[in-house]
Amino acid sequence: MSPTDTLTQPALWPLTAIVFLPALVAAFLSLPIVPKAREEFIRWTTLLTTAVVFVLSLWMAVPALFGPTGPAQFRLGDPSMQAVVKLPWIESFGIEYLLGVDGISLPLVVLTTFLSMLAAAASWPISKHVKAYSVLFLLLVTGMLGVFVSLDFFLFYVFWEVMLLPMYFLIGIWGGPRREYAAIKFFLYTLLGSVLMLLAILMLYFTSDLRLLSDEQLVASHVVSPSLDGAARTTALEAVRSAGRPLHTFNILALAQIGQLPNSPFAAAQVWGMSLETWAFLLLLIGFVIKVPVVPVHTWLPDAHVEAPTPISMILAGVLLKLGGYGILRICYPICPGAGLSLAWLVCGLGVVSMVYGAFAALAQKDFKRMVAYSSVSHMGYVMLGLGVWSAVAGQEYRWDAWAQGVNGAMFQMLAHGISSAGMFFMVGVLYDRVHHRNLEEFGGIFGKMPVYSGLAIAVFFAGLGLPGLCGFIGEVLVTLSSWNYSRVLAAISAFTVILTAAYILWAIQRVYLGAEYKGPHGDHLTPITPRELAIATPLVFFAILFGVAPQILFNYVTPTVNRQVETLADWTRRVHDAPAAPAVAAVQQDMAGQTAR
Amino acid sequence: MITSLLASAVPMSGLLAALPVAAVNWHSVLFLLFAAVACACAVAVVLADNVVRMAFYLVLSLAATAGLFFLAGAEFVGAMQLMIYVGGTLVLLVFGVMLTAQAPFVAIKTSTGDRVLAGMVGAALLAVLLQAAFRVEPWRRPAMAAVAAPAATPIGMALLGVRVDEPVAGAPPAAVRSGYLLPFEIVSVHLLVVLVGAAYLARAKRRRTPRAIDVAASSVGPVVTAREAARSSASALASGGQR
Amino acid sequence: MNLLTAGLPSTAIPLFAGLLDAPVGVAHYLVVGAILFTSGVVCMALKRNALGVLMGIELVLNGANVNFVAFSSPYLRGEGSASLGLDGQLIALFVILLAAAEAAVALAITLNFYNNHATVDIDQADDLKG
Amino acid sequence: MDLASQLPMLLGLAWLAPLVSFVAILFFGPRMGHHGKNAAWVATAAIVTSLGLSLAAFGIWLTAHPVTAVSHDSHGAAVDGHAADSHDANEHESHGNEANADHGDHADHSGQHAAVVPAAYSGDWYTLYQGGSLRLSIGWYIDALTVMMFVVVTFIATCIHVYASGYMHDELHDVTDHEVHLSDGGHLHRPGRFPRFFQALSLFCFSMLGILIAGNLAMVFIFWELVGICSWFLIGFYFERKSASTAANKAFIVNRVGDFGMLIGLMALWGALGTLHFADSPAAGAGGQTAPGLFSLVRPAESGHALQVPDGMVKFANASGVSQIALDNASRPGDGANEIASRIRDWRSEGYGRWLLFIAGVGIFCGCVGKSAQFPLFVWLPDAMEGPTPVSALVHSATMVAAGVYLVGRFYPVLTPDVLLVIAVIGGITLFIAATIALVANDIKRVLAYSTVSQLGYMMLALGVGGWSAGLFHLVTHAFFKSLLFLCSGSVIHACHTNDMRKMGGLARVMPWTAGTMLVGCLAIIGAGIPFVIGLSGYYSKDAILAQALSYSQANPSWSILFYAVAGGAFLTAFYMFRLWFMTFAGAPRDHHIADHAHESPNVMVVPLVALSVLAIVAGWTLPGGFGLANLLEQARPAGTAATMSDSFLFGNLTVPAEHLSHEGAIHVTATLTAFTTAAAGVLLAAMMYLWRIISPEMVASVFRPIYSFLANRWYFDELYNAIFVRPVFAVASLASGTDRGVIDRLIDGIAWSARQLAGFDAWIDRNLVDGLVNATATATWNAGLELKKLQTGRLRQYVMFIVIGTVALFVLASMLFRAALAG
Repeated sequence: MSPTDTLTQPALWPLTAIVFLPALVAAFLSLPIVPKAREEFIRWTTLLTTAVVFVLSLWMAVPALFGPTGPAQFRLGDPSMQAVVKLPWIESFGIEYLLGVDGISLPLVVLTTFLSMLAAAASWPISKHVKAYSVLFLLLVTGMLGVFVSLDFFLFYVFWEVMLLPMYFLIGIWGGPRREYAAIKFFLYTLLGSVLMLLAILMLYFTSDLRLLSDEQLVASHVVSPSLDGAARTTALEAVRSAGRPLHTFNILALAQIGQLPNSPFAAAQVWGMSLETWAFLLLLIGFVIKVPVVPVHTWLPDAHVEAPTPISMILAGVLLKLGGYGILRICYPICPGAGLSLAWLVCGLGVVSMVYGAFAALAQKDFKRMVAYSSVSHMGYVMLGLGVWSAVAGQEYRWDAWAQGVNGAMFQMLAHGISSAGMFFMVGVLYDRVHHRNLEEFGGIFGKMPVYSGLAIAVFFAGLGLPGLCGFIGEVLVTLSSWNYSRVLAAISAFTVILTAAYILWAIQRVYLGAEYKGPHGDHLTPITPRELAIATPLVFFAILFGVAPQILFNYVTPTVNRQVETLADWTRRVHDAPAAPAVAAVQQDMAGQTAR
Repeated sequence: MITSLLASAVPMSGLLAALPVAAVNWHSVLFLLFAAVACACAVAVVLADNVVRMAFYLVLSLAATAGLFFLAGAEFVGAMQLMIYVGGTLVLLVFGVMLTAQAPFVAIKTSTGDRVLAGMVGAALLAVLLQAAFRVEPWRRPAMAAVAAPAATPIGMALLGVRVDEPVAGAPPAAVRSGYLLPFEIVSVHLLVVLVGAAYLARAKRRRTPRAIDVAASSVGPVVTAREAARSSASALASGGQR
Repeated sequence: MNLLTAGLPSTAIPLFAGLLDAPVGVAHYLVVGAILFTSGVVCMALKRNALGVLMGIELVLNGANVNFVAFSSPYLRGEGSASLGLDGQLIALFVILLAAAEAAVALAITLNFYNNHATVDIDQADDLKG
Repeated sequence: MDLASQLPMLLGLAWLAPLVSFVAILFFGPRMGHHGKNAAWVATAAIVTSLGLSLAAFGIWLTAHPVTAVSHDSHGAAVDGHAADSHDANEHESHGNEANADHGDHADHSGQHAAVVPAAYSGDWYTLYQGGSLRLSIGWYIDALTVMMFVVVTFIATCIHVYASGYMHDELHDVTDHEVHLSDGGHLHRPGRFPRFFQALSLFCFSMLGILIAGNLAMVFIFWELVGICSWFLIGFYFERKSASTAANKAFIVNRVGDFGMLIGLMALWGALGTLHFADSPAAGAGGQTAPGLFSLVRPAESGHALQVPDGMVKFANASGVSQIALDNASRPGDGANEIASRIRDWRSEGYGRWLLFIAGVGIFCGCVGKSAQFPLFVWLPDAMEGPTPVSALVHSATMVAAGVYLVGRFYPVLTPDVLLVIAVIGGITLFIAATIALVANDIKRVLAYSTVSQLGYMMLALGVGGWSAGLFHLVTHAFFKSLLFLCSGSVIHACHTNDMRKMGGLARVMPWTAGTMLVGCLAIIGAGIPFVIGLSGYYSKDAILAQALSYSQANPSWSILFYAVAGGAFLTAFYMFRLWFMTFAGAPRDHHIADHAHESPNVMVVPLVALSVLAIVAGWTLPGGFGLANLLEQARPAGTAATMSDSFLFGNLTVPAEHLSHEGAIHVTATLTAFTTAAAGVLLAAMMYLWRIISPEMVASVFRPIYSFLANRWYFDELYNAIFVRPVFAVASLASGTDRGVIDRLIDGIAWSARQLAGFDAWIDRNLVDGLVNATATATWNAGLELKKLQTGRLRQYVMFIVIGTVALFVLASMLFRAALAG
């Protein structure tokens, strides 16, 4: 048995369980044997399920907590894809049940499970159709986790859609007064995105050809499972080699390998005067940035947030927005490096624009939740900027570390924003549950009435403000610093944004928490924070501080993978993009092969 | 019957033969006579307004037709014509006439427009029929001699299922073409059904409101006898129908 | 012949002349039948009295009968020419029977109608009006 | 003796002690005695601990690096002295100061001051981010300056903690805030927040000490922000007051504006050099080779610590040339790197990267402008007086505002003459504007606030004109007497319950201690002293600044305005300080009600006053044998900054004269006399106007009405900024959100609407055309039926007619069509 063999198969269960356990429980809850009336039971089941999933993901991510390391658990410092599950699904199209986690996806998975647990706890006040709510909620969790762990493009798309629908209903049924409008808006936006994405997926699929890859690449991208050894592997490779017609694939890793070939078919194929690579990149980018979201396709976000119930807002801001960034990082850049390099200005530009625009818009909001939503737009702008800064170019002697810093910063920003924005939305929700309005002008003096809550809330908002010692700071400063090497102007603008951020957050804090007295209705309902709320808010604040003080905890996971991807792409820039075209190609190709092999 | 008539005509022919007149074909003459009567009476039926007269003309027409049958050599049919029609149907009709012969109904006028229209239509129809009638193949002198003596026997046998009129050569008499036994039975049953039906239809029903005819009767003074007859007959028929 | 046709130019109306001086044939009967039939029909169409209509029917049937008999008679047809023979007479016989039956039924109907409507004017009997 | 490991440990502990007390008070504050009374003792104990540790470190330092008189001939010896010490430091710290060693011998063979390398110890505690060769870490950089500032800050903080535990006693019980008017007309009643105050105070001390010990700019930036947020907490302590929370926001946001510039400076350094460490540090990769820090990058040992544009910046600035070479040998990266390395010298001589260095310097200075309330961004400091007085004393005299000056001093080696000029000019403008405003302010704390701004302008100017030690010297002395002044004013306010000097007067009688100590403070700040003999601490630092300014203006005649600014500033300072003192303590009480209720403050407040006043007097003295702040500072002088530096880039030909030149006789004498005369004149004028009433201030005000109102309104800076920054920002903000609602959403909704219209049209087609056709057929059939129904007259005779006609027609038809058949 080769070590990889013991690696692959046992991994089948942890990942599968993490992804599908919520769906199973949802199916159970949806059975008629579960009476609608027993709402407490349903709530507890949901909470327990999410908790179990969270523990499972922790078990994978932090083996140290659970005694001896199992084969399916995550090995820190290993940049490659781990705990890979590979089963044939629809063989006629080469679609596989291919799951795996690496330094990029694992933290996001843990974040998702963590936030969904808190959101489940935050769902207690929801008393309308509790059963249906819980079922949809769990389905949503499955969808999100599936997107993060699926390595097969088709599977990815399926989970993407699975995630979309429950969200639509959760907003549309349990939302505020204008919920239908918001839900439809959300749905149309994201549907448009996923349609374009599907288009790109098919383009790539039908252009891809596994036969272009070297043996090492085939194994590295799990087309031929590394668990196979000796004869089995050679036969599997032979099957690929001897194929008479092009072997299309949905395997994301393989697509990335193909896209980075010197003779990449994606770059070669021309569609309406642009390379297919460019088209695919653009379509995918649109699909993902709608989720991120960036200006000008962001307007679904404020409405969705304002209308959605608190826990859904937490999930929406904490996890769903990250899917966009994750997609760009995991799919757009590796698969379409050429387009990524030539369109980096677009990604960065979008990031900076939404950074500034979101901050300005947040400054003008009267609605507390809307303000927080726009702050999300602004913060996710940092993510876009960090992902985009392709500064490993000739002028920088192909130094990739500044770019890697940007991408690392973007990843950190995603995770940090997951915590801080979820926290902010929860804090808004706590107030809303009491006074049933969100008008910033009508608050004030909350600190005097709810000191503990206000302390936690201010801490969370400072995390959003990007205060050092809190999680918001690291990501922002890394991204900002790295952006200088890509573009002076963008860097300056992004640095300018810190002023606006401070302005709108401090102003909101002043209007809501400070001041002499509460000016709005239902002042007598401003009771101190309940233990349940405290139990939700405390972990958020704790992690906000922890990641702010010791960001290495996250970087230990993120950096190896990100650095390797960035390094690979930097090498690609030098060897393929800037290479003196004809003579070097062959050498380059075998260089690439060798390098991916190592 | 016609044969006896012909026989009685022989001395007359001898008597007439003395006259300086070309020999008359009596067959034609009789035919013309009967035909004329039949047609004339038929037209009269049409033209007449009084129902009683119509009935009378009809009788004549039917009788003349029977005569034509005799001339055509269908004595049995002719006889049946006389018996059933003139004897049966006409009685029936007359009954009907009497039962319904009230003053307002005896002569119901038809509008002139109807008359004209009917006339035109009838003319058209007649034209069609006539030009069809003249399409039959040209005339031939019938060989009187070849005609066997007329007898009712064949028809009776035929109705019993035996055809004696068309013997098949070389075949025993039993093996001749099947006759009209079955139709005969059917017809008889049919007649029965018809009678029952007629009785059923014509039976008197109990009425809540006084019959309109009594009201009419009070207004209509005369013709008491007719009314009595009508009433009695109606009740008789009804009772018969019920019984 | 002279007597009968004295006043007539021999070629005045060939058909009529033919009818007179030719021996009686099927056509003669057919003409009679046609006249009966037509007058029957006209009678039906003209009479408002139910009984009148009934009589018209009888006439029509007679017209038909005349034809049957004519076609079946051996006298009127030259040898070799097809003849219904006995069948014709039998059919005529049936027709007569049916006519009788029909008359009975029709009369019953008439009486019924008369009882209900106190009239025999068939123009009043438009219950079947669409 | 192992300095390299002991100093970080001691100072690190001194740094963390306040954090501990912060956490403790955060969680257990309310449970610390009655209303958390003991929180004060926890915080004080913590800060006393760090004072002790700092003093211990100070002692260790002194034993390792004895302070000797800095005379220009004996200087070399001192150099060798601590060069040797840092040698044995290096044995323990792999990265230590490589520079020291070769600077040591550098110093030997060319006995220049340029070659002097300060003894400094640096290292990292732990790493925040490490990617490739880039590393952001929390570390230390300890030299004489650090140690000294630690002592100063912890000492002042201690005094203020003690003082505050008395001053804040109101917070021990429920408070009625008379400045807050509720909607029901009443005043706000709230529980006291005694522990919260000390909690914030501790956090503040932690952040401030973090800036002091920071080993790299990233860490400086981190604690920079933390200091900002602490001041937000402290200024907004009475957050029920709108004015207080607004002032807090203003302070933080204005500081953020400065940080925006600082971020750009950081980016310029980080992007081009890939490091933010001051000193050399172990490189990312293992193998123990060191990655050069900022100082040795900008002033490499090879070039005798002369300022030069570092290679990274040259390459960065000439990206096109680099990419050309890189592209040419894309397949052979090694050759490309070599060729680029060989070309750098030429590129540098062509002037590539000077802009970057300038931007870096100015950017970092922008941060200091915000923090130290320099000219464009000084508006927040006066408003910050909304906070409790001890906060004003600590935050806005000794520490937070000092951080900017400290950073400039720390970052000094990287600053080019042009940047220094910018700093000097900004300082000059600041000190003048602030002083003029202080002339007419009537709020006692605001006068002090503006004097602080003005003094900070002094320091900046001093640093800008090359007076590195002069500026930092003044920073230290000013820390003492300004905190003294603030505490005195606090004591006065505590007694009078008002800030308005016009209601005071004649308080000297009722509160002698306060009056006396405050007089000391005033004398110190104006630099009083007997020329060439002895003086209060301010005397020495002011003299040094004037002297350096004078020598700078001699070196660059076109910028001699700076000297006049300093001289005029000295006059104004003297005037408004004594105006304050006279109005407050001298003469007859203006408001007897206040004067009668006034009383001397409790001892817990007086004792710190006395302690501080003593230091305010002696802080500047140099003991026989050379021990004194000035010489101590000299130990920390960055390598190469002792030499005269000249350059011509943006502002023409600039020469930054070496500081020791200002100690030359002629300059020194002129400066001293100028200082004395201007100060004396100022005091005299103040006395004439406010003590002897020879000149009526009202008369003066009315004569110079426009000027007076202009100054009284603080040059309309708030209005100006409101008009050109705040309003536009909000306009853009509402525009942005308006765009969302009005344009983008409108567009989306429009698309949806048109889609629905299309669908509706489609449905209409279905309903009316398709269905319509079917229905029409049905209707037609129906109507036809109705028409045909009329045919069913039920008239028997008509039926007969029809039959007949039909028959006839049939016959005719048949006879026409099938004539042939019939004929046959």
